[in-house]
Formats: sequence, C-alpha cells, structure tokens
Amino acid sequence: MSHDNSSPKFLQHHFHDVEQQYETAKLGMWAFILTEVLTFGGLFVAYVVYRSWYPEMFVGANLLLDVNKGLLNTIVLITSSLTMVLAVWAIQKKNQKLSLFMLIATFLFAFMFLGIKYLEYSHKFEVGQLPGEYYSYMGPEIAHLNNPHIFFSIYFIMTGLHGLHVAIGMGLIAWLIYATAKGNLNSEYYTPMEMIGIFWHLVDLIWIYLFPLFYLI
Amino acid sequence: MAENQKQNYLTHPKGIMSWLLTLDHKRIGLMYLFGGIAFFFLGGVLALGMRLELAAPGNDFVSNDTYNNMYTLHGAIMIFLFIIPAIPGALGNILLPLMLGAKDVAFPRLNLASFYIYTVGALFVMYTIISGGVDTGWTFYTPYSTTSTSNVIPMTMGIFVIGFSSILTGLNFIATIHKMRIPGLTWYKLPLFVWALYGTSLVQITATPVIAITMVLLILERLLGIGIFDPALGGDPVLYQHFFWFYSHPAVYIMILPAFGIISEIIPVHSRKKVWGYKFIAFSTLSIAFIGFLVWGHHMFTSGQSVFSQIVFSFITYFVGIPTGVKIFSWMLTMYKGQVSFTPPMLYALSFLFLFTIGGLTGIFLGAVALDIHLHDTYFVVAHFHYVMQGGTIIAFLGGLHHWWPKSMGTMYNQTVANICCLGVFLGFNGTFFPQFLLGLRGMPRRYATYDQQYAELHNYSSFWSGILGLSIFISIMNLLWSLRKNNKLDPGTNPWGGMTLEWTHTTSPPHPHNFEEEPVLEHGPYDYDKVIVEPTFKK
Amino acid sequence: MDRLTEYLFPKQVSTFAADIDNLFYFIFYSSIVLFAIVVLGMMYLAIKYRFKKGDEVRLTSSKDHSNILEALFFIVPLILVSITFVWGIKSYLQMIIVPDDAIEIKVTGQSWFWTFDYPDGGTTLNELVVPSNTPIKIVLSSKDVLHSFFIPVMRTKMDCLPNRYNVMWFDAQEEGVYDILCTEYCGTGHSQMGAKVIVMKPAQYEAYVAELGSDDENIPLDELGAKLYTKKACNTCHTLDGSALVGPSYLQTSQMWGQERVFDDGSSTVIDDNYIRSSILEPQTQIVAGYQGVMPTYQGLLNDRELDALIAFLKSLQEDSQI
Amino acid sequence: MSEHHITPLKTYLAVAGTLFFLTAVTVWVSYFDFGSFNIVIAMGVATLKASIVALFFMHLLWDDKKNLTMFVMSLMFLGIFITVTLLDTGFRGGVNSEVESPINNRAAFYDSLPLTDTHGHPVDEHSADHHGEDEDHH
Repeated sequence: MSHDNSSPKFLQHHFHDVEQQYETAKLGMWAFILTEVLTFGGLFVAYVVYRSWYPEMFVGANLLLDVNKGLLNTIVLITSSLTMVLAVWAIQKKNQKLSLFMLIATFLFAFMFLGIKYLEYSHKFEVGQLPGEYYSYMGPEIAHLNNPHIFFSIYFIMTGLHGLHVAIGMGLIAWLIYATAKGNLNSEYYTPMEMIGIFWHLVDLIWIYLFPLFYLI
Repeated sequence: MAENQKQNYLTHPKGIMSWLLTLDHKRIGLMYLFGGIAFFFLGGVLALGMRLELAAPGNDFVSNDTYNNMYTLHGAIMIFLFIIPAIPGALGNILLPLMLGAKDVAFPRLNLASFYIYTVGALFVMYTIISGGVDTGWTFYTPYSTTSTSNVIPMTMGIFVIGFSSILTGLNFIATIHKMRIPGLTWYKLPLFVWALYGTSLVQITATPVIAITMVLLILERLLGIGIFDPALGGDPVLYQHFFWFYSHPAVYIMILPAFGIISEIIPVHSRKKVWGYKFIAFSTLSIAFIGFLVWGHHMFTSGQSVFSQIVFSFITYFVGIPTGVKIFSWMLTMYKGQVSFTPPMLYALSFLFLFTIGGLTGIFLGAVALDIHLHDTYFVVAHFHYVMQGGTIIAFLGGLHHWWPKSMGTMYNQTVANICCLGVFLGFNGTFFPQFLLGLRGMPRRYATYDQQYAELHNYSSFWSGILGLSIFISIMNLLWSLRKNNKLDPGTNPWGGMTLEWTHTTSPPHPHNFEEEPVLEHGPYDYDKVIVEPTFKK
Repeated sequence: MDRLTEYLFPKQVSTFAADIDNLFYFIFYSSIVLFAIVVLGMMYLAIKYRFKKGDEVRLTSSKDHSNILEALFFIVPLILVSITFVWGIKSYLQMIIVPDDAIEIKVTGQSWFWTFDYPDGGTTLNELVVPSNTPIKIVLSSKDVLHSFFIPVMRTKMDCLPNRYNVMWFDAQEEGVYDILCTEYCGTGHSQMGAKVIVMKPAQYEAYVAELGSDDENIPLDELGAKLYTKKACNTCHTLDGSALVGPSYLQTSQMWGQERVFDDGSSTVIDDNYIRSSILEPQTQIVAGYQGVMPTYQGLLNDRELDALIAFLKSLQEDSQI
Repeated sequence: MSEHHITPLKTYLAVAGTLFFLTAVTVWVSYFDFGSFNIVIAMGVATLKASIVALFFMHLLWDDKKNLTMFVMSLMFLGIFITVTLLDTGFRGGVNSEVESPINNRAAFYDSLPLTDTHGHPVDEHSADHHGEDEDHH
C-alpha cells in the first residue's frame, strides 16, 4: 500500500497526488471560512436589529469611540495582510528568507493591533463604558439616550471575538515562522502558509466591516 | 495476499491505542456509533421515566422540578448527542469514503478531532447531569434561561462544543465528496446516501456557527447581562428565538436528510430495482436543505413576531412539503416491478414510509397559521416531531444499522428476531405517539409534569405503549450486539442483500484497513438492477 | 362531523372556533387521501412484486420515471397546500384584527399565576370574567419570564412577553367556565399555572365588575384570608395539608408559630406576624432553607386588610388541625 | 506546486494601495452628513474593500470557482438571516400598535446610575439636577 519512492513525504497516503491534496485542503479551508462568516454573522444580525431599534443611541454611542485608534488599527491590519500575502509570494518565489521576514512583520503588526486595542479597551474600562449591566458611563453626550449598554455589549463582543481571532492568528503565524525557519515549508510545499494566510485575510476582511460600523456611522 | 485478505479494520492494527488514536474513518465511525447508542439509551431511559410520571395525573413519581430536568435532558441528549451526530458521524463516516472508492475522508486528523470534541461536549453534558441538571427545555428560551438557577452554563457550553464537532464533520464530508471520488464516479453516479450527506453537511456548516454564537451570547447574557436577549435589560426574547431557530430549524434537516439517504439506499437494494426519480431525489435533497433556512419562524407563530413574518414563514413552509412529498412517492414507486424481499432493513424502510408520511402530513396542519395557534406548544407538536424524528430518523437509523451491519461488522444478526422487533417498534411507536395527536387537539400543553383528569386516559395509553417501544428498540440493539459473539463471522466476500454500490461490490466485509485492496474501477451505476445481476448471498 | 368534533376538540366557544376546526377537517381529509395513496400503494407494490420462494434473481425493469405521475405528485399537493395557506392566513387575520368595540382586559402572567385588570379598575387573579357575545381584547404581558395564554375552547393563544405587549381577542358565544392554560414553559409551577375563564351574560358581568373588591369589607378576617388563599393563587405553591410544594405548606408554618425558622443563608427568625408580612411583600430577602427563592412579591397586589386577613387565616390553620 | 498561479508583486502593492486609499475615503466621507446615506456609503466602500481582499489577497479571482461559490454562499445565508429577521423586528405593530415597541424603553438599572462627566466620574447632585432639567427641554 505504500507510495512509490517518487511521491514526496508530505503527501498523505489517502491522496493520489499533491494537486489533489492541495485542492482539498483549500476547499476545506473555504468551508471553514464560511462557518467563520456565519459565526460573525449572528453578531452582525444583532447589530442590525438593535441599530434599527435604537438609531439615535447608536449614532450617539459611536461618537464615544476613538476614530483615530480605529483608523490606525485599520491601517495596521491592512499592512499585515499585505505582509502576509508577500510571505506566501516570497516562498512561491523560493525566497525563504524574505518569506520569514514577512511572517515576522505580520506577527508584529498583529501584536501592534492588539496593543492598540488594549489601549482602547482600558480607556473604556476606566470611564465605565462597559458591556451590559456593568455599564456606568452617563456622560452628557449619552445620558439622554436609551440603553447605550447594548451598543457597548455588541461592540465588545464583536471586537472581542475579532481580537480573539487575531490572537489565534498570531499563534498560527508563530508556528509558520518556526516551520519556515526549519525549512519544513518551502517552495515545494507551503499549503499551511497559504491556508493561514486566507484565515488572516478573513480577520482583515471582518475588521473592514467593523471599523465603519462602530467608528464611523 | 491471502494473509492480507484476512485483515480487516476491526482486527488490524490491534491494541487500545490503535483505536483511540486511529485516523481510520471506519473506526472513528464505530466510536461515534457506540457513543451515540449509549446516549440513545440514556435519552430513552429519561423518556420512559417521563412516560411513567405521565401515566396518571398528579405528581406520582417525580416532582415538577425533576420532571423539568428530565424532559430538558431527554431533548438535549437525543438531539445533540444522538440524532445529529449519529447518522453523519457513525454511518456517514463508515460509509462515505467506501461509497466514493476513497481510502479515507479528506481530513482524517480533523475527523478524529471532531470525535474528541464531541466527547468533550458530552462530558459537559454529563457534568450538567451530575451537578444537578438543567431545567430550561432544550430550547433555552430567554429570559427563563438567563434567570434559572439550574446549570444552564455547562449545558450551553456542551452544545457550543458539540457544534464544532458537527461543523468539522460537515466540512470534512464536503471536501471528501468534492475531491475524493474515484475517476468516473460523477455526481449522477453517486449513491443517494452521498447526496443526502452532502446536503446535510452544507446545512451543518452554514447553520451550526449560528447556534455556537447564540450559545455564547446566552452565556454572556447570564454572566454580564449584555441586554441583547434579556427584556429586563432592554433585550428582546423574540430575537433570541430567531437566533435559536435559525439554527434549530435547519438542524431538523441535519437530522432527517441522512435518513432520506438511508431510505434511498435500502429500498432499491431490497427491491432489487432501479431507484425511481434519481435526479429528483438528489436535487430535492439540496432544495430541502436550502428552503429549510427560510422557514424557522414557523416555530414562533404565537411569539408575537410581526404579522408580516407570520405570513411569509407560513408561505415558505409549504415549499418544504412539496419536494418531500414527491420523495415519498418516488420511494414507493421504486418497488414497481422489482423483487421485494421483506428483510429487516426493508421492513424498517416501509415503517419509515408509513410513519414519516404521518409526520410530514401533520406538519401541514402546523404550517397553517390559524390552526397552529391552537396547536402550538401542545402535544400535537410533540407527536408531530416525534413522528418525524423518531418515526423518520431513528427508524431509518435502525434500518441503516441493520442494512450495513454485516458490512461494517462482518456478522449477521438473527433476522427473525430483528423482524419481530421492527414490528414491535412500529406498533409501540404508533401506540405511544398517536394518542398524543388527540391530546394536543384537546389542548393538552407540552412540558407539563401533571395534567387535568380529562387527559388521563390517552396519557395512560401512551405510557403503556412506550414500554413496548422501549423494549423493542432495546432488544433489536441487543440482537445486533449478540451477533458479535465468537465464531459467528461471515465469509469476507459476503454481499447479503446484493448491493451494487462500491462498499458492497469492491471490498470485504468487514472492509480492509485501507478500504480497498486496490483502487476500485467503476463498472456500473449504484442502482443498475436492470443491467447487472448481483446475487445476494443471503436468501430467504 | 359534530360527534367527531366533540371527540377531537374542546367545545367551540369563540366566534372563529368553527372556522378553525373546519380548516382542520379540510387538511385532515386531504391528508387521509394522500396517506391512503402512499400506504395502500406501498402495500400493493410490496406484496405484488415480492420476491417469492423459488424465484430467480433476475434483471428488473428499468422504468424509473413517469412524467405524468411526477407532474401529478407535484401539482395535486401544490393545490392542496395553496388552499391551506390561503385559508390559514384568512382565518389568522380574523384572529388578530380586533373589533373596534372590544372590551380591553389586561392580562399579566407571573410565575405562576395570572392577573386580570378590567377596564374599570377591578383586578382578579386566576379568574377571568368576561361577558358573552362581546368581543374581548386581551392585552398580554409578563412580569418575569415568558408565559403563553391559551384558552382551548376559544382556539387562541399568545405568548406573554416581559416588557412588551402582545394582543389577542375572542368573542365567547356560550356561557360557562372554561380552562386557561400556560403553554410556554416557565419553570417549576408551569403545569399548575392554570386559570379559569368564566363567561357570563353581559348584565351579570356588569354587576360582577361593579362589585369587584367591594364585598371583602364585611367578612371576618380569617374567612377573607381563606378566600384570598385561592383567589390570589397562594394555593399554586403552598398547601394546607402540610406537604411541601414549591413553597412550604401553610399548615407547617402555622404549627411552627412562635418558633425559629432557618433560612438558606444560615440565619433564622421567629415566625410571627411581621415575618409573614415581610415574607409576602419581600419574599426574596429571606428564603426558607430547602426551598428555592422563586416567589414573586405581592407588593401592590394586597392591601393592609388583605395582608392581615392572610395572616389570620394562616394562624387559624393550626387551631383547626388540633381539633 | 510550481504550476500554481503566482501573482506579480505589483498587483499586491496596487491592491494594498487601493485599500489604504479607500480607508482614507471612508473616513473622510464620515465627516459629512448625508443622512441615511451615511450607512449606504460606508457599507458600499467596505464591501468594495472586502471584495478586493477576497479576490486578490485570498486569491479567489484565480482559484477554483468552488471556493468562490462557498464564500458567496456564506454571504447569501448571512443575507437571509438578516433580511428575514428584519421582516419581524422591523414590522411589529403592523396590526396592533401596542406590540410595536417595548413597555419601558430604558432598562431599569439606569435609574440608579448617577450622571457622570466625560471621564466617567459621577457629577455632584446639584449639577445633576441642573442637567436633568436641561434634558427636559430637549
């Protein structure tokens, strides 16, 4: 039942060839992306429904968010997406060193994103703009509006879940850095890098929606 | 080669670790099967306990609180730990790669992971039971679930975790069906069970993430009071119901579509006849899967959702009924000019047609808004969904188990006992649940631990027959297990029913550890009983 | 059909009950026809084409479709469900569009009893009194969790949501006493959360509503207490025979009069008038050990005299049991 | 694996440039008030950005179209979820107006929350009263 000697060692026994293995992995990844979109989807529904019920409150509450930090984070995340895609590009071009450099850059940008998020969160915690029953901020901009705690609940859950994805992405990228440095990933076999890349772009893609929804409108 | 032929996946490799760490889809499927059956047993005992309590009015055996715990756990265990994982996880896992001629599913490690995730979820549920149970109903409607003092969080965590197992199985199957077929096995040559699993998997990956996030929101509502579902904090309980049913209605199709698939296999094989309307059955599976996403609001006809939604949901609901109806006629007509053998799987399939037709038709009553308002949350609904879930899915599951038992275990059970049990299940089932339609029409609400004297006679009747139902299912499973005794092995080349799909024609029973000695070459379609004679090795 | 209706359904009391039952029969008879086709067809085919002893395994027919049959399977059910859908919606609209001249009664669900507020100020518990041949608009809400207000004889039901109103209506055609049931699961006492709807002649109803609350002035305290015990739904959770239900039995409390009662936080207090009063008005502050704190507050539902009456009634139980 | 499509570096840089540009546009536009078109514009730009990410960075443009179908399907089901839920939440009270909105528009716990300044510190009683009066005029 063993493969003949010509087949590469990363080819699993139940696949015919490398092509089939690659295509299968990619389809599986996209099925996973679909589930991710729908997981966030539930929260988007909550956002849309409550926005339609409390339009003034949403407009009032999103003025309390820091647009500059949000914008900075958007730029950081788009840049990290670019470095991620360049890491894949570099390894395709057989330039492992550049790929490694790009992965490390991606990791650092992700870290920066979480750092900025931390600053934002800690400010919110200080002034009492907390989710749910813990909400206590009654500043003059918002005191006359109904139920701003719902806005902050949705804000914290959506950005929190997104932040969790960033953290998971960082773990995966750290593994990629290790595997690339060891040479396990190379121009012959870089499927994991491409898959994690897709995941990373999804994280970016979701932020592309979160940014205007919470900070701009 | 002769040595090689004696090897099968059950005996090779050996050792407990070779099972616990196996990547073989057949072994993972078997572990799912035994896990599922264990929970089926637990859920069944709870059901019998409930019927015992309801045999007469008043709190005779258990208190209200205990009863509430029992019905909640019965529902949650049966749905999340048995029905949803049982057919795709057990039969699907064992059969899908065999039917495609593949050596394994696309992602074997992920497959094992999803089994262990299921186990972790099951542990959460067991913890819930041990630490005092949960009393919210399997629907966890807010605000009861946000205020209840019972163990809502471990239970919802369990469901959240099991959801991932379901998602991973689904995406694994989709990748497998798309990419792992042998050359020449085109979509229209696939066995209908594969089509059914494909539809199921699509629903699993699209709907399950929503229950995951709903459970997270529910947990956060309890911990932080986020105010999305709790009306005391400005939330909306009806919105919770939308979230819940956006998953849980399609989940009904996760439960029933694989059953359709099993029936579409059993009937042509045991009638030795080309299946009627192959393309229709295949595409109706997909259309049911899709329309199933648009009808969740029919669970909410008395919730106070807008009148506009009531009308839209009622309208779309009927569009699920029509493809389902044509399927039933197709199965019936498959027998036309065939050679029908009354084997245990076939008897289960015929019971399925009888019971599922009742289940489906009573759905029409519930889809009519005005009538549903009277019937909503009464025993009519209880009877309806048991006719669909048990009369449909579980009967099909038992049929499939009997059909593929010789294939997956290499032994044959006592067919006479199996036939008698099938009759017992059929009678016991009708005796248990038909009276509940009448109870519901008379206004008996569901989830009642005690009830008014006027409902006593029918309840008593229902309880009596539930004992026969439980006993019959128990014996039928024991009959299967009894066949595993020593020296009862079938010849590896056996094809008891004369099946034409790859798992019957191209591999041994039980199959080789790598499924096929060498990659099979497709010689005929899955149901070409008009072109090729495949002799059944068991004749009656 | 009338006898069948009598067997299958509760009485038809509301104006739209007959229409809904007829919709049921329409689906019922169509279903029986479809069901008969499936089951008889299945039995016929299975028996006719059965594999007989001594038969040879042979190639079977390749017939696997028939355009006419398939079209029929598609069109006939389509027609039936179209009629059902239109009928269902037509009747439904009739059930939710409230006539303008309806009397409006507020119904509040609370674990586990119903409160009914009448337009002229009276309140009843677990007893809804309505005039016959008059449209009644029911405005529903809940104080705690979801409940659902179901009157089988009226063929109507609606969920009670906390912090939101729902509306239903009916017009009772026949005087009598009928069941009200809670059909949305609401916890321990869900199956006991029943009430009665009493349909009276309009004149009687007028008199009843006018009298509401006024007749309690002149009867002795303990008798009034006995009346309130059922009227205010205390009996849902507290028995008089010493057995524990959701809450401790009144008899037990009565027999412990003057003794210490232990609470779930370990503290204790002597059972006296003040304790009983505060346990009715602020039930969540002291929870008797071994029970769950599920009792709602009766603040605003009982006046001072009524509280005294309940206390007097509770005290009297001990004396009765000693006789 | 070498036969896989390798996108030229220029494309990636151009895509990133476009994304930065569109981010600037959406922030700039948010300083103007177009009424209800605010949402439409913001979501339109976001969707444009998202499509670019999906097509170029995630390679959907060059991939097997099954993957694109998978992605589009996820959006379609999300669309169904949102639209059909809105059929309820947006149309309550169509027949009986009592049903339309909650009984109390403000959760009870706000009654015990003191007014605060913009740093979240409670403001003193006097100015709180003053503020309360202020609100009445709104």
